Amino acid sequence: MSMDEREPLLTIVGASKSFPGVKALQDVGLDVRHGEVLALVGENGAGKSTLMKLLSGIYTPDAGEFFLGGERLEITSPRQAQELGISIIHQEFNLAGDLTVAQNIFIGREPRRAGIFLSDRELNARAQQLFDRLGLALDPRQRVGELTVARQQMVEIAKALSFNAKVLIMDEPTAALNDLEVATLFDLIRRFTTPDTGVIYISHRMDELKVISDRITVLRDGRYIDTLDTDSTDMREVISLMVGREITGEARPQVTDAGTDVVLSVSGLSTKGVLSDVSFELCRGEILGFAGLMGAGRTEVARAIVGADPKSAGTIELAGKPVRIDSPAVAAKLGIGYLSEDRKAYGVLLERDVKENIVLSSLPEFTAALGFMKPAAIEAKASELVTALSIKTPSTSQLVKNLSGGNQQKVVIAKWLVKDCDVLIFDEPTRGIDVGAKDEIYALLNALAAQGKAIIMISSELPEVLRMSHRIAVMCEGRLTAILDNADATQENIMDYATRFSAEGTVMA
Amino acid sequence: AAGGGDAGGGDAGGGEASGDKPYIAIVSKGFQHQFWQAVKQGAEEAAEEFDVEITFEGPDTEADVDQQIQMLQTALDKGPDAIGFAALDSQAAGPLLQQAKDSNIPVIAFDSGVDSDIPVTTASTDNKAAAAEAAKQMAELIGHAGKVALVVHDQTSVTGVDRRDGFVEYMEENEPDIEIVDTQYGGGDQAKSADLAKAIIAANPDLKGLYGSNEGSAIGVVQAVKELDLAGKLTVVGFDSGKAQIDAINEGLMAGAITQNPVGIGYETVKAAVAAINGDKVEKTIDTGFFWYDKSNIDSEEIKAVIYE
Amino acid sequence: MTTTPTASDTASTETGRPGGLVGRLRGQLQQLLAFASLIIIVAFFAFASPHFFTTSNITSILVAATVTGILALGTTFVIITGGIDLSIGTGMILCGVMAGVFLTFWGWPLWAGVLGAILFGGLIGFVNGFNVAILKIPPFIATLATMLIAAGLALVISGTKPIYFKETPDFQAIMNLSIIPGMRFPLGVAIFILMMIIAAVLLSRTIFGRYTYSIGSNEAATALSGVNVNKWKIIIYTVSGLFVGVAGVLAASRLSSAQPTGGLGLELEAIAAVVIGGTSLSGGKGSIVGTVIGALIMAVLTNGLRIMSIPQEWQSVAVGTVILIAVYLDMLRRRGR
Amino acid sequence: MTTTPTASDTASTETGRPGGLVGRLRGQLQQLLAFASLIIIVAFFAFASPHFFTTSNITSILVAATVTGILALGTTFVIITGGIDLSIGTGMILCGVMAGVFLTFWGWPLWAGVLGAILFGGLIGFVNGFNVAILKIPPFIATLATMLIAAGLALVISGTKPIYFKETPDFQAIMNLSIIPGMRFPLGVAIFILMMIIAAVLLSRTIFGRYTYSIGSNEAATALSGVNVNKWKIIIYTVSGLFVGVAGVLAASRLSSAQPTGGLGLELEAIAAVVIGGTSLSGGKGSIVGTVIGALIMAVLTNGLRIMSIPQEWQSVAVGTVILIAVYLDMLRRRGR
Ligand SMILES: Nc1ncnc2c1ncn2[C@@H]1O[C@H](COP(=O)(O)OP(=O)(O)OP(=O)(O)O)[C@@H](O)[C@H]1O
Ligand SMILES: Nc1ncnc2c1ncn2[C@@H]1O[C@H](COP(=O)(O)OP(=O)(O)OP(=O)(O)O)[C@@H](O)[C@H]1O
Ligand SMILES: [Mg+2]
Ligand SMILES: [Mg+2]
Repeated sequence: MSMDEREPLLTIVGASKSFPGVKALQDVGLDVRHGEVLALVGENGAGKSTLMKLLSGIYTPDAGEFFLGGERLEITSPRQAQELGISIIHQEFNLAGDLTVAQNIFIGREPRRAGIFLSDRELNARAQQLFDRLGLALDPRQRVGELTVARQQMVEIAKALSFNAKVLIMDEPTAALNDLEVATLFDLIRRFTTPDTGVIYISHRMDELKVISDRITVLRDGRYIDTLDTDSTDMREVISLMVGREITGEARPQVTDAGTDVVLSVSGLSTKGVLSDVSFELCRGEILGFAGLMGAGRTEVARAIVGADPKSAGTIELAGKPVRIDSPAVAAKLGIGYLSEDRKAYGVLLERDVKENIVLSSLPEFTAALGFMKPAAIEAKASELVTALSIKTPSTSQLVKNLSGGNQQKVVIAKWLVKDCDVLIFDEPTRGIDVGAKDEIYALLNALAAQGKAIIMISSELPEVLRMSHRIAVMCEGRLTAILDNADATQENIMDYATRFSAEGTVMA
Repeated sequence: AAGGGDAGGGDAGGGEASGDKPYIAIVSKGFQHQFWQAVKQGAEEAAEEFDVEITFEGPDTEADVDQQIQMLQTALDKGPDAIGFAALDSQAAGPLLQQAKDSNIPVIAFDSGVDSDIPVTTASTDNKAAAAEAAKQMAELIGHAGKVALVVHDQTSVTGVDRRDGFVEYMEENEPDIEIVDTQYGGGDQAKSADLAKAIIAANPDLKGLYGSNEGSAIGVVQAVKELDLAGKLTVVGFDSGKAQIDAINEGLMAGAITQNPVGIGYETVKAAVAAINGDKVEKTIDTGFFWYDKSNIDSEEIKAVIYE
Repeated sequence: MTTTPTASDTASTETGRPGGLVGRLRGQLQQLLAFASLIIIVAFFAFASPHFFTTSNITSILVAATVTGILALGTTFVIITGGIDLSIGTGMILCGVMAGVFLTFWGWPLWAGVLGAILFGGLIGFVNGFNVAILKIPPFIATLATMLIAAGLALVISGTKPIYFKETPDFQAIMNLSIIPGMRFPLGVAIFILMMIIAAVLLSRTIFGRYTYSIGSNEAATALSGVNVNKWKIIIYTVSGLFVGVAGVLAASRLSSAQPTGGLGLELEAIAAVVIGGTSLSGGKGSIVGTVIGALIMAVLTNGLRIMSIPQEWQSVAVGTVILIAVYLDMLRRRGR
Repeated sequence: MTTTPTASDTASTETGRPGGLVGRLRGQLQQLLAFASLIIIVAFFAFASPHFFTTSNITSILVAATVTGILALGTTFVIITGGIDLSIGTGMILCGVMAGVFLTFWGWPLWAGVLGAILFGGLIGFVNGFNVAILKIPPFIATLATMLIAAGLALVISGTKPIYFKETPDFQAIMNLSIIPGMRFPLGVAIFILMMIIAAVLLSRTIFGRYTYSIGSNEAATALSGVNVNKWKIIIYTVSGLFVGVAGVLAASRLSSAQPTGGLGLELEAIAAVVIGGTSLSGGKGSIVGTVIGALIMAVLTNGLRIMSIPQEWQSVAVGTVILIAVYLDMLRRRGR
């Protein structure tokens, strides 16, 4: 990509923002050059999202100035930011679930007739044009609430690209995507960047940065640390700037021997319309990875097992005994915990505080006679986990909605670490978690497995699956297409199995 | 025109369920209060006596004109042989009364009357005169001087307005030394009336008398007197009857009350309706009267006949 | 059902926006299913009483449904945004009183008085919208306050007496004029039907309806998409208020008088009609057809039980039970999909 | 205010769970701020009328607040789950009638009759909970139906007549017994205070209260955390019903008779008290202290305006306006943080 000699496209100078108890940003500056993709990295809670929210008019800065093409900006509202040419994909989705894909994309910009009348036909046609142009296989008329997280992410991306923006901000767009989809996204980004536009790209997936970014700006604890040229930089250096220490992430695990006594045995599991005949066994001390493309049905397997969705056929045996699980409460009682991929909808209680979230699934253990809770024990346990997972929060009484995305994710993980389950199903557990913390979570998972717990880990990041799992189950279109031993698995053969039965099974052409 | 057809069907079919008996639909102003239950009782007694079929219904509150109109409409659609009607607002019922007339369904007005010449007769009490009687008794009881207040059940309905105005006008015309300090409305709800009576008493420590304009209001006032330990110090005059009022009078918490003759009203209404159906001549008005009762006459036969528990 | 490729179409039509012909048909089928409860109830009463299924009584039911129905239509918009409006009952009473003031006290010509009363309804709605959108007072409280204020003002302005339309005897024709010769089919019912059409078009075909759904579905996202949510909320409450104004005029016209009391409880009845019609109080979902069906179910029930001369105390037991059953069946059907 | 480092503590205490001593104090401070509206109103009336701030009148206010207040306490739990209960007003009436049936018709001993009536309230709540949790009927509709059914049953069971407690003359003492010698401080008010304490402890210190908040905050996430949401919802509605039972007994005791009518409208008053007290109708947030303050604001307003002999039609205008202002100021304060 060619660099311009012009002034930077976008400049931020001296941005600061505080929240009660938190200095989220202190005197941060950065610039985006014409035609470049600037990666913005930092640990969870470093202030990335906050900076982008200042830029898109959601928060008002305590201090700081913004320049676009040399002109000083006064950003007062999201709408105005959009009009100025700043388009953003937020870390948390902002979609109206009851509206269709096309309606969501064009909210506020509907084609009208006679001022007030709508034409959904025209709306759908325009959306279809957009998808064709971008190469996305989305149905404009589908209700967004029915889409999987990954597809919702694609809707957000399409929406952001549908503005003729000068600056496109993407806050962890790939957190819910797998490699194939990520590749398509990168394609879109490359097509978007012209000598007159620029992209700010936030991600915790270090390997992506090499591929897509031109420069990398690092934040730590709300401060600007450094900006590096991607080409001439070693990722390990970026990571150490981010976390302030060296991290030695291994590519492949030292797979310890998993046990052989079967804890969970699923056979013939089917659900109406999605899953057909899924069978597998899970042993004590084993981590079973689940890989597959978006919409392959991995989440559905987990939800069906814990009784969150109705099963149409199939049996589940727990330690050899058949069990009937028709609600997550029953599953929890039997010692099966499920961490959802959609933390906002199914993970956290946003309006409640950290400790309450952490003990939610194991509250009876913190309850004395007559239903009285033990506040001291709750506080102690919550503090312990906040420290163990280095959750960045001023206190355990902070409302979860005030935590950064990654820290919210850690709270959800903490919830299941407190509860003593024999079988844990983690659906995209490291979604939005920074590299340093990922390592800690991997270590925790390994420790849990070593304690004899059986773990299912659903992940869209193949390196993660390969690194963590003893065995890898691959799904495609609601079927289990293979269960591979770690030693036999490669990214290539997993992708092969993941596309086994599908001619048009992928969302993106 | 269609209404006429329906009425004809009603005649032929003899109204509701049981074959040939004439059917009289009664739409009253209320249904839940004991007063209206007593009217209903009188109507049922007459129905038994004259061997006719009746239905009796009324809106939830006396402020609900629209609900009453709907009930009247439904009653007309059932094609009755006669209608008994106590209008919350005569004017509002005009078109429907006209419809009844067009369909040759005789209308008997009762309670406070219907301001129209369509009803063949009106069986009613003069609420204003009755309230004036209450005022007169009150004046005597408090020695023709001092402050009194009113707890009225409703601000807009005919009974509420008449029972307020009758009382107030009597005092204004005849009792220069009696001051009416407050009038408040409790919807006939006992607890609410008690609470507001307590507020009136709190605001007027030298209050001599309180008047409750219907059963619920009167009992509420008694309750307030009870809760404030003012028995004997405050003169309470009530309206209508019911066990609680009778008890209060016997216990001396209430000086006395006005009662109409609700059972008589119901009875006369049905009786007049039967006469109208048979084509007999009926008087244009039937005065069902009102009575003052207190400790001295509460056990008399005359009063026992017109009060209800 | 879930697996049919057009299940999404059905869902989208549920929100009143048909997606193509197939979706439209499916949507209608679904409404027909909701319609089924109504039909069963009507059939039951028709069987139970010879007086029920007569032209005259059917008209009576429609007349009885008109005022509450129009209130329910207007408030459907508010409910789809996730709000609630408790002021529609007494607000309607106040609009009737204002019609009396304009026509009888001030001697305005008929058309001006009627228009004035309707616009006054809009004003009440505007105040609600302002309180909700700008002052950020929760809709329940904002409209509860308006409910009380409207009830008080209706009494104050009228002098606690009904106002009769002495100067404009034609006023009563608005509701009562018979528009089909030889049949008692009053103009008011025609106006009710007209209001249904207006509401349905507004909700399903205009930008106004789209933002109504969008705000109810995800207010934050709608705002982030650059929609001026506050402005639209005010507009939505104002439009709902205009419906209240129309209902007030019709109610007063029906009684040939502006009654200054009453109206309390009507808001619950209207909201019940909306919810029975499948609109969710948590917002984002709902349809006008549903509301109409809900309003008719309520009106038919009340009328039928009266026609059958069920003792009055049992009537409310029966209404409550039937509502439970109807909504439960509707839930079953939805979950079944 | 905005920048104090422990504002988050305040926020968490707002929901009734003190986070350490500092948080507790701050929480209390904040309630004090909400308390401020109440104080201002009281001060205003005390200034405006010499008869307002007397022991006797304060007792009257508390007596007037008791029944609605207890209803509001119970329904706070339901509202925090994101539900609503419209059946509390007529449900209370029905519980009173049941007390009459047990004590007068069936001649049960006093304690048994009272207990029976309270448990009957629990039964009504259980039915609501079952309909909401298991049959998945929206709370608004489920409890609206119960409201109608309870109103009807109260009339049916009592024979549309008040039931007097002839067999148990002591029954009236439950509400009216004077417990402080030389002062008119009735037992009923003491029971009200006891119910406040029970409700506050339940909500802030027990697993029951915790799940109430969790369900209201995010029902799906709570269910996926292994909490049996349906079971707890039923329990919550049942507990709310027990409060309804207590209120019903007290209301009947006050009048020494079970009145089979009335109660309608009380549910809105109770819900208003809850919402004025800062509990959100969308669930997840709320406190008992808030509800108590809300109930007192309503009772003080009504009493004070009556004491001042404000014409009744203006009273409701004034109440509506004050509610608007009080809630608006509360919003301002919250947003300010
Ligand atoms: N509304 C808020 N109120 C209080 N604190 C907040 C709020 N929003 C963010 N914070 C705090 O500000 C800090 C920066 O948060 P931010 O969301 O910008 O982090 P981030 O870099 O995007 O992290 P992640 O990678 O986890 O998404 C965090 O400590 C967070 O807890
Ligand atoms: N709520 C829903 N309504 C309708 N269809 C759904 C819903 N959730 C999932 N699906 C469909 O079920 C299929 C399986 O989805 P699932 O979420 O289990 O896949 P996944 O492998 O976890 O993929 P992802 O990476 O998207 O999470 C997809 O075809 C999806 O479209
Ligand atoms: Mg972030
Ligand atoms: Mg998934």
